[in-house]
Amino acid sequence: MNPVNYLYLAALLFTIGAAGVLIRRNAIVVFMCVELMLNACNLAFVAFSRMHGNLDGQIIAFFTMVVAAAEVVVGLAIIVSLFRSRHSASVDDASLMKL
Amino acid sequence: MSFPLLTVTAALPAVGAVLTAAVPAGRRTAAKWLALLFSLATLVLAAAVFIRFEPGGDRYQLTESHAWIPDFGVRYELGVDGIAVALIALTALLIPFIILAGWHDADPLETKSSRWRPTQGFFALILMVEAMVVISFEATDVFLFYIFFEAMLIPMYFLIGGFGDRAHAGTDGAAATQRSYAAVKFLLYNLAGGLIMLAAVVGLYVVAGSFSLSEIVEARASGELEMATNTERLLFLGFFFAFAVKAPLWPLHTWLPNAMGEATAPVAVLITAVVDKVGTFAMLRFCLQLFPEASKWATPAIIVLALISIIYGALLAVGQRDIKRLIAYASISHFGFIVLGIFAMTSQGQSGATLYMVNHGISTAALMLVAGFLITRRGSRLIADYGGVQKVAPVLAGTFLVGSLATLSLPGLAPFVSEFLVLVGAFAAYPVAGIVATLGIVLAALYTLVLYQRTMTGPVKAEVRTMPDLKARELVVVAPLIALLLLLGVFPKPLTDVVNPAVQHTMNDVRKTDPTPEIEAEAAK
Amino acid sequence: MENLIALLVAAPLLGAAVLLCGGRRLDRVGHWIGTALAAASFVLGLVLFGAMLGYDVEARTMRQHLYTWVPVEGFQGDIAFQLDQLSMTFVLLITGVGTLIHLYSIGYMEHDERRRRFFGYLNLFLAAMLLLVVADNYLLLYFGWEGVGLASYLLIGFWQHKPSAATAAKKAFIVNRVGDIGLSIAIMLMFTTFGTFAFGPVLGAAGDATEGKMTAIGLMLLLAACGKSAQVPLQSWLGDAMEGPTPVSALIHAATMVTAGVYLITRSGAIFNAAPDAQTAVVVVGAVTLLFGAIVGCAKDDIKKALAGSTMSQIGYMILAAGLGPIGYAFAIMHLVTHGFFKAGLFLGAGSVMHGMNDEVDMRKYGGLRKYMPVTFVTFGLGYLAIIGFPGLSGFFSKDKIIEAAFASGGTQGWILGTVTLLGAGITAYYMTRVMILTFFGEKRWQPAPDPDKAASVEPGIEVTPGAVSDHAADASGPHPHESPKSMTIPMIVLAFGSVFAGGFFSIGDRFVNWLEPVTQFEHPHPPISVPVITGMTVVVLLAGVAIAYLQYGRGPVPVVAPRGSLLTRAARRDLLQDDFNHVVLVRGGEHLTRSLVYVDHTLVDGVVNGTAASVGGLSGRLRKLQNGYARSYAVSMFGGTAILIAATLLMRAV
Amino acid sequence: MSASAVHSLWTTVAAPGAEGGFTAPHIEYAQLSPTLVVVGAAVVGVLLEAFVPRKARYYAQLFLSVVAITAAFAAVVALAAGGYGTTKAQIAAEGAIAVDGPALFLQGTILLASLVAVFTFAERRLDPDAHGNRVDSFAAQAASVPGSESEKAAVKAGFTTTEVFPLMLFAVAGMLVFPAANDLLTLFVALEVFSLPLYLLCAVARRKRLMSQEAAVKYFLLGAFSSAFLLFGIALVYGYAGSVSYARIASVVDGTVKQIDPALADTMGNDALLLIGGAMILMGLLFKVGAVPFHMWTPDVYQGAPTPVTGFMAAATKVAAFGAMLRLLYVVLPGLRWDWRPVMWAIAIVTMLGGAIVAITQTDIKRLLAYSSIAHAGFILAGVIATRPEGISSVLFYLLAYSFVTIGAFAVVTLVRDAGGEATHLSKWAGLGRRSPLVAAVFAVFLLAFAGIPLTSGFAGKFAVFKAAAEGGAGALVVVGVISSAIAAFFYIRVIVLMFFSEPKADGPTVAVPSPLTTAAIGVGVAVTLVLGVAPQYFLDLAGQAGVFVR
Repeated sequence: MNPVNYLYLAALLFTIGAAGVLIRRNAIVVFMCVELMLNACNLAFVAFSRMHGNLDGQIIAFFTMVVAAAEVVVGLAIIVSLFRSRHSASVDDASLMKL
Repeated sequence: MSFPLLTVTAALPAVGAVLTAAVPAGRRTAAKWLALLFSLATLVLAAAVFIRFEPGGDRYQLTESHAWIPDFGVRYELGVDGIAVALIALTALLIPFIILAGWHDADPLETKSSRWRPTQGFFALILMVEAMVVISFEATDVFLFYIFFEAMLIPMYFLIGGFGDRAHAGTDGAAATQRSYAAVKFLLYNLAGGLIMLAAVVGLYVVAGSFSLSEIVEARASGELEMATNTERLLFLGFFFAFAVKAPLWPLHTWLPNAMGEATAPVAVLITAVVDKVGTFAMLRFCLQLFPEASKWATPAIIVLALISIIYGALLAVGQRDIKRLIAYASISHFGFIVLGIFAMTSQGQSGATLYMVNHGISTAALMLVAGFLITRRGSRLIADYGGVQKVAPVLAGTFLVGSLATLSLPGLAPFVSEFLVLVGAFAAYPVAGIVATLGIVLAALYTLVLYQRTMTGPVKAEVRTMPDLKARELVVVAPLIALLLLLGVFPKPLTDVVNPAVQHTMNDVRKTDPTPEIEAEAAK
Repeated sequence: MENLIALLVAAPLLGAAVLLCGGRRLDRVGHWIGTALAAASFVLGLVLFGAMLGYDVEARTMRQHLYTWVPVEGFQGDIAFQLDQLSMTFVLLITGVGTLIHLYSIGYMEHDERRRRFFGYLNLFLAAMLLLVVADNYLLLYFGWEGVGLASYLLIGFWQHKPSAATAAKKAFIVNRVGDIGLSIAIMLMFTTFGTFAFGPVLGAAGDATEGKMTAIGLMLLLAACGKSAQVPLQSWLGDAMEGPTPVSALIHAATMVTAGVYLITRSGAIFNAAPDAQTAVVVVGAVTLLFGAIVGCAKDDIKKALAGSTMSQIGYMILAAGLGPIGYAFAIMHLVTHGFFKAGLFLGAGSVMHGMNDEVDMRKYGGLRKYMPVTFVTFGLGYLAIIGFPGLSGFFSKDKIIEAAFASGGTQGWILGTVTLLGAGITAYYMTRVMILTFFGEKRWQPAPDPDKAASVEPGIEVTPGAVSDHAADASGPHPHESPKSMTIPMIVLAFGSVFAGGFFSIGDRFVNWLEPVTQFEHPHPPISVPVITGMTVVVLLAGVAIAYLQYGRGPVPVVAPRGSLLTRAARRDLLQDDFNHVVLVRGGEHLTRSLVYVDHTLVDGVVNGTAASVGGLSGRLRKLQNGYARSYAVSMFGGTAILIAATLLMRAV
Repeated sequence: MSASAVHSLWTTVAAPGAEGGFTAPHIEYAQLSPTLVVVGAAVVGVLLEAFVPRKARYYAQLFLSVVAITAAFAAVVALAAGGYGTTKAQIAAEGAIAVDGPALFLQGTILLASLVAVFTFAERRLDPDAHGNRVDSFAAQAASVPGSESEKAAVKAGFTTTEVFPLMLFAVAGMLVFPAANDLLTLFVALEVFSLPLYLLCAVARRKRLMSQEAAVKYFLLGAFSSAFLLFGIALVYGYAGSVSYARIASVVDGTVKQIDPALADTMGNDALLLIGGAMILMGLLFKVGAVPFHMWTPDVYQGAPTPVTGFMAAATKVAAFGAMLRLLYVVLPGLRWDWRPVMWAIAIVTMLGGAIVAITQTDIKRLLAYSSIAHAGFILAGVIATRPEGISSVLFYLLAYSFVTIGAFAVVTLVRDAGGEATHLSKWAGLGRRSPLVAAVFAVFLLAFAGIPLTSGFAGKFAVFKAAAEGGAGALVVVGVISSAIAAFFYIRVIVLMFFSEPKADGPTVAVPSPLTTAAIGVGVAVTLVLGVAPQYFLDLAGQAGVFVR
């Protein structure tokens, strides 16, 4: 089957993720959406790697996963500490600094 | 490599500035004397420059040239022509008087924390300005000039904003805000001008590939360097804008009254008599030499601006209530004359303009400094607060009168020669302009004499009844200036000898010759 | 011998320098130094005069070149002197009268603590005036020209504590500056036309230039002359100038400085000969001023102002004469000299009267003074007879010649000018008689008690406050007229001699005319009607004037407070409203202009810049709002930014 | 001229041998030593955290970091001296890392900046002692809730967050790799490696923890968001070129690629992939440099983060990110410059103007500096756009000059304190010049350098980029540049006016007397500012020689 469709799917997922980031208030969810975007990228990589018949894309996908995992660690650490001191994980509540 | 006289002349005050600033807080008087000493030493060097310079010789003399920033095509190139020599002499001459006149202007009112040393700062800044002004007169490399043209704004800015009249000293909040407003206005106007010029400087490098004045001028003369008409015009405008702000030319003048009004009299003199001269000087040296064609193209417009400055400045001077602002507007009018002379592009006009720069420096210094003494005594800048001073302080009044007469350029005092030359030069090239400018001399009489009448004559005001006459220190400041005014008034030859050749060079650069009289009257002598 | 010329100028200049810089230690001897140096330069003048008589007529011009004042490419202004018959005449007049008046001032200023400075100024004036007349080029002449202006400014304003004096001084200087525009433009024109502005070349080549150029130069010179010589329309300052001490009025504003205009025109004769239109203008100005001054003179009650009016009108005569060209120059100068004598004499007389009357200047408060100050009366009387042109006295000869010349100028112009000059002679007789009667005849109208409202009845605008500085500060009691000290009377007597005999002496065998002829040329006037007839008419007219005056003031008592008077009278009291015109149009208008300009400068010129600054600030404030602190809106901007980025990139490729 | 020809203007063919096929992986440890040293040190730092007793940790970590960074810098110098910056420039680590002039220059800059930053990190004299323990500007225990018992306990126990040192070392390591990355994967990894520690560092301020954490969250979320875009862009470019190696992609873009298999031919035809992908990668980098409209995190994060961290970020991140951007635009996408130049033009203009204009109305010194850093990003972009060697060297020079001014300025900010910690509100700075003229004067010098007044490094840098831009035919950009400099000058001057011409407030802040560490940081800043201002030639030469990318 034509790998191009996977690309469309990847684009779709990426857009969904981006939309989530823009729409959702909860930091955790926003972060999940970012993860979704990253996975969309992975899909794209794999698809392209298939198209070009070389393995670079798939390797990159692995790297991405590792990076994503690291991001999770850091992200959760930050978000949790924020939550503990504010008792809210809403990104909109965190707006002390403006203008 | 001979002795780098020019470098030393410029460096000495800078060194003095550093040392003065380093004087510990307690030793104010020491700082003052140190500063005075260095300014005098600089005067000696300037005199040496004046003497070493041979009017008949090369265009640029005492030249020095070292690589500095090859990547930018920048060289450390110094050299003086007659015009620069005259102006360096003026600068070096005025600074000691400025320091002497400002002897007590920066004494801290109350003892601030031990680290706060306004006095040292004041005199250090003055010397720093002197250093930068001198080197920008010496620079024959556009970039080098630009650097100091810009850098000198900073010390000036602190001088204006940091030190006010004793009367309106820092404790008075309103005056302080007034002052910092003036300082900021000064800095922003000039910085804006400078940045526009920066764009032009960059452009010049892109076009010419060099910053060396002489190289570019030669390349243009020999035709190696072609400039598209529009490029040249744009670059010219970029340069001219900065100089017009500095000069200042209408309608870019409004920073000057604020600055001179709020600054102490010596600093006001520093602004108008020394720093602003860099602007007109640069028109003569850079605008005309680098962009002769564009200069000629822009001449009509600039002449008009100059005329407006002359009349407008004079009229506003008449309308002022504040002594220092009045003098400031008078200066605007005079700068109009200078620019008129420069762009009349006749040898009388340009020689006149150069003399004018020097004479205006001296006459304004005389007038402004005496006004400063007056203001310190009474603690007010308002003309209305004075009256009948000549009865209680005849010497002060007398010197003030001489200063005023110099300002209205009475024959026998230096400014007359230059002003008349400018008028003749302008008239020869643009008769109408010449005639319009002549109206300026009536207005000059009006504002100076009105000022004198309101402050010095009439019944003695109660507040001035106890006003002391000039003290020794003040006499030492004023007397030499007046003597100089008289001397240059009847015998300007030493100056003209130096200036004329340089002017001829400039005339060649712009490929202009004086209009010839229609009848060659046979010399009957 | 030539090298003495510089000394001529240097002597009084030295005096000025010494006296002004010398300080209080010179107070005791200052006036003597001043007088001595003035006298010295008079002696020098005489020596030079003698030398000049020694030379043969054509080669009498002496030259001295000191150094080049303004050496600039193509523009050479020299400090060089030229002493020819014309200059010589002036030198003698200036130094002679000048010395006398120095002498007079010693007494007059006796009680003024600033007398030293006064003499310093007087010397300064002499120096400048001499420089003016011995200069050999127009630039140097301009130097002297402004120099006398300065001296006059300082002397008019000598009693600076009086606002009126300070104002008058300022006014004089500024009005003169207006005239100076003329002179400087004239010099520029000469420079552009001839490439030089030295007398020799310029006047030599005047004929070759286009008439237009010459007319322009001529008119500009005329403007200058108007300023210095108080001719319409620049006459307004002379009346106020009477604020100065009387010797000053005598020397500067009667005998010498005000005649500089006549000198200028005569000196530039060659230019005017080449420019008929300019000459016409000169004549017109002269004629108008002649009448203007005379009319003003009739109305003033202030003795000095009356004399000032007459000065104006007499100078009008000279200017008119000078405007007639070669037939007139010599007469102009001749009248100038005689006028120098008698007008100086008259002023000194007036001064002497004021001296005795507590500085009272209102003639209506005089009367019957002849008994009290005989010498003054006699000298003043002789001066009076001279000025009205009483046959046999100086004025008669000089004025009569001018009237002839006026008639002789030919055609309608001739008739008009002739009539005007005649009329002028009549009016002169009238107002001088009035002065004479009001002052010396009739019953005394002054009370020995100090009257409170001294200033009340005096001219509007000029309040005269005696006391403070006057030599009579001491005695507050009313006036008790007395004769003045010798130092004052002697000069008066000398001048009286001059006013009696000078004219006759000059006219015998046209001495004066022949003397000047090499410089000014001369052609005999041929009036349409025979000379005796004219003389007769003159005499008749002046008698008529005297008679009218007598009928008006001589018989009945004179009211101390001036009657309202006819419209003309009132106008004349206010200098024919010329001042009011200036005030309304120039002063008020100027004030409005400057005030509005100040406003413009603050709001418009400054406003534009501040406006831009403010608008940037506003923009900043608005853009700031975008930074609302919400991470998601930041994300939106990033997302949007990326979208635009991509779109733009694709677009770039598309186009 | 042909794309490849232009391309060869600023790239040289790598020294032979580096371009390996499927030979055994061969790592040039020597050339990679700077990065390896720092990474190693970071790992050791983690171990130290684990095993060294608490009291000793601070000193151990400080020592380790300083030694590591110095050693790395020495390595960089050695490599440069060995000619790896110029003649022996090559691509190492199987095409992953480029060792060439720009890389070494930027690494050197980053290391120096980091060294100075370490000093500011280690400063513990500014805050008053808590329970007899010297404290730095980092939380006693980042994990504990501000104001909670646990935190009080931690403070009492004299805990300190010495983790910041290893974190910083990791960040430095990432930054070292970032500008040297020679394939997109390395680029991405490096980006994350230096971003993640920074996110954490933002969160650990001792004072104003809420703001600090907020800053961290914003930075983290937006950072992750942008890196997602970057990654997707990488994916697309990979799809276009069938490879992530810069050299390969470049050749594909130029159309000078050798063997073309059908798939590649297919994707090569589809420029949309390349353009969209390139744009997205660019966006990721623009986010890091804080260019409008991707700048909005900057003010908040700069304000919230602990000031030493802000200084470090502002300086080092910009250097690394611009380095990567240069390499991307000059090595990978030169073939596309007709596409990206106009866009970058627009971005440069809005960045310069936007930063300057918004800064005018700021009231917090740290936000003010943040906006000024945005404006400066704009100026640097102007240099980037000049697609010519002068462009590269001018940007390198500007980055060098800018980073030291920035760290110095933020170091000064840490000194001005009142009861609530640093007094960053501008009104508090009124009359500082009267209280402590020296500090005020130093800060004035930095501000003037920011404003680009002659005789300061700021001017030299500004002139360099403007000159490059003008020569690159971007005269209009120069004009906009000077205009925005004029606007910018206004607010720098405002601060100077405040410090020198307005009367000190009664309850004004005090200026803490710093330890030699911060003093050194500031001193170095001033020195570099003046030296680069008065005699920049040597460094311009350096940047000039370094201005050639390896391909």
